[in-house]
Amino acid sequence: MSKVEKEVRILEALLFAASDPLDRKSLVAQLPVNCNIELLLERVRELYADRGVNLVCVAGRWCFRTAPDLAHFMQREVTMPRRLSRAATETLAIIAYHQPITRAEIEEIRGVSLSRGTLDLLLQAGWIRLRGRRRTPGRPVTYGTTISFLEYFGLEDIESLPGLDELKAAGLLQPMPPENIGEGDAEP
Amino acid sequence: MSKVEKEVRILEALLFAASDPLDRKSLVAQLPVNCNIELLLERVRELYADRGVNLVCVAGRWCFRTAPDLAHFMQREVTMPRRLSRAATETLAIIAYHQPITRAEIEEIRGVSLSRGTLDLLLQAGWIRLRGRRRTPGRPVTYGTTISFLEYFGLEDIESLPGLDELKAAGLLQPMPPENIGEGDAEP
Amino acid sequence: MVKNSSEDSDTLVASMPLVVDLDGYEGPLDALLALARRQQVDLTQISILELAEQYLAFIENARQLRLEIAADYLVMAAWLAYLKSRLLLPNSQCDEGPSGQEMAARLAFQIRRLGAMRNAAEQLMGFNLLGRDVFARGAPEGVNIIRSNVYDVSLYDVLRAYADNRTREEGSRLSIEPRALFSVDEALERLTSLVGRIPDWETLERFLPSGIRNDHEHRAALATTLAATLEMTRSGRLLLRQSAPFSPIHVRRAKRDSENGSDDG
Repeated sequence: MSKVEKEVRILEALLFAASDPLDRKSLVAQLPVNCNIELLLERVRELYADRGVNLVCVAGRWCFRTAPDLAHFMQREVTMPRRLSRAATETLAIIAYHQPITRAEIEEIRGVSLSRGTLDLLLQAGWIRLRGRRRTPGRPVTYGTTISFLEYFGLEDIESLPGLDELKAAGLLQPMPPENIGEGDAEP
Repeated sequence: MSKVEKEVRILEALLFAASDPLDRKSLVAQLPVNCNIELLLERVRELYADRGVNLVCVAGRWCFRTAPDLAHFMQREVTMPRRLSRAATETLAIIAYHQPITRAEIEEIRGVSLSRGTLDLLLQAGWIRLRGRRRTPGRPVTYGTTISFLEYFGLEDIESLPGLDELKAAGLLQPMPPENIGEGDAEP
Repeated sequence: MVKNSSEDSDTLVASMPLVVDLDGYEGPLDALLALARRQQVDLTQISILELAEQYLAFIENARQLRLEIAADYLVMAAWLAYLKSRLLLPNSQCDEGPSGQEMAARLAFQIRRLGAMRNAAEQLMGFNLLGRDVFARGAPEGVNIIRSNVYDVSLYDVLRAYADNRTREEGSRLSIEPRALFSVDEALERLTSLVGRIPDWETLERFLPSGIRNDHEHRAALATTLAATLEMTRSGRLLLRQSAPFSPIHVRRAKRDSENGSDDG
């Protein structure tokens, strides 16, 4: 492999891995010394001219982009995964561990009232379901987890959730020093 | 341009644009109907075999990765993952080879008890997951590796672990010596 | 650390002084593995008897150097001494339990298994690691195909959330017991009902409620009762007297002309 070909490979890798378009200066800084950056860029541009990915220069900086004529193959509604809020994650965990459980019981465990959307969101995501009604005054609805919940989290069954001792053993559950009482900050 | 060449371009673009490795199913869903996905993947693999970016299969899914021999040209400080302790790498290897495995079994193999943070760290890194429970007294939780583990180590599947067959043949992945000697408690 | 390479010859091994550095090992099994690697390159051929002797010498050496030896190292030493005796004695007494050979085989297995896992870990770390040796696309164009999961949450997150909740819970479950202290209102009520029966000077102590269990409650009751007498004195229903600082306080009904002789019951 010739020196130029080797440098072309490095240039490809650099442009591929970069999170932003790269200008000549930063490219030169990462390439072996004494390489002809103009020549290399031209080579790469030619190499990829008819490929599914092209080398383009935007605002004086270089990057790979998918070929514009393939745009309609790239289209698909993008469901960017959203982070589940802390409240929702915690609620989900409590339901998983304490099912069947009523809304009031969840609130008691969390120590705060549940905002309207939280249960809806978990129901919509298909992770929880209505289990039945508690035989107590008001006959409140109880919640539990679904099969999708098990599938999504790769659990064989609900019994596979680690118990408190196991959480402790795995280092997840840590005894909290008494100084923190009242600050509500249980982060280790 | 031939039909296959066109499809190769689309495949390049798809793999290039994706933020995660793609499985056959997702690729087929995006490509024109009636294309030979195996052939296309093989074509792209060949095309990029000597380039600065290669097509690889990790965890049964396809993606581009920079060529390993160019590692030292890449800006390391960007994403250098934190170094794992020896205990952590060893624990990870034991889980990978013996999964599903319980905490007690890991400790038996290592001959020392697992420090609190080790499993937590591996769980947090997303390399191990809870697999289920062993049907033994106490029903202990078992651990196994994740898809991220395969991706991180660039393994096609769990069968590709180095030396797996030899270890199996030597009986080293069994809980007992191959001869399966007595029930005597030779625990040190 | 015991260097474990390039020492194939038994004579060399035998003549090598044992380097004692307990910190270099992760437990006795690790130390045994290191010793075994000195003994032979091929772990399938370890002599457990020789290994036992080396280990015992190693512990003895550490003891002479007055190094602190963790209990599990000593347990292993005791076990190996026992194993050694089992291996050396003719297998005449047919007691139950595994024979010396079986115990030795099991230990050899454990050492080999740990060695194998350690090699595997080293090999794995020598792979082309993502983010260290190979890199993914730095700027994916965001076409995230077929990602049916709308939420990005892992089981770890769920467990973490639960653990955090429990941790908070354990830490904050501080039940404050209701304190059975005598309130000023109660003292006022009590004194009001008693006031008619205090024609002459009595010590304040006598008007404390019954059922006081400890000094703490006693002092609290005394304070509230005093506060109540002050209030009643202010409104002219009681008289208070104290002859010197810290001396007992005395109480007496205030004689009011209008009530004179009428309210004694």
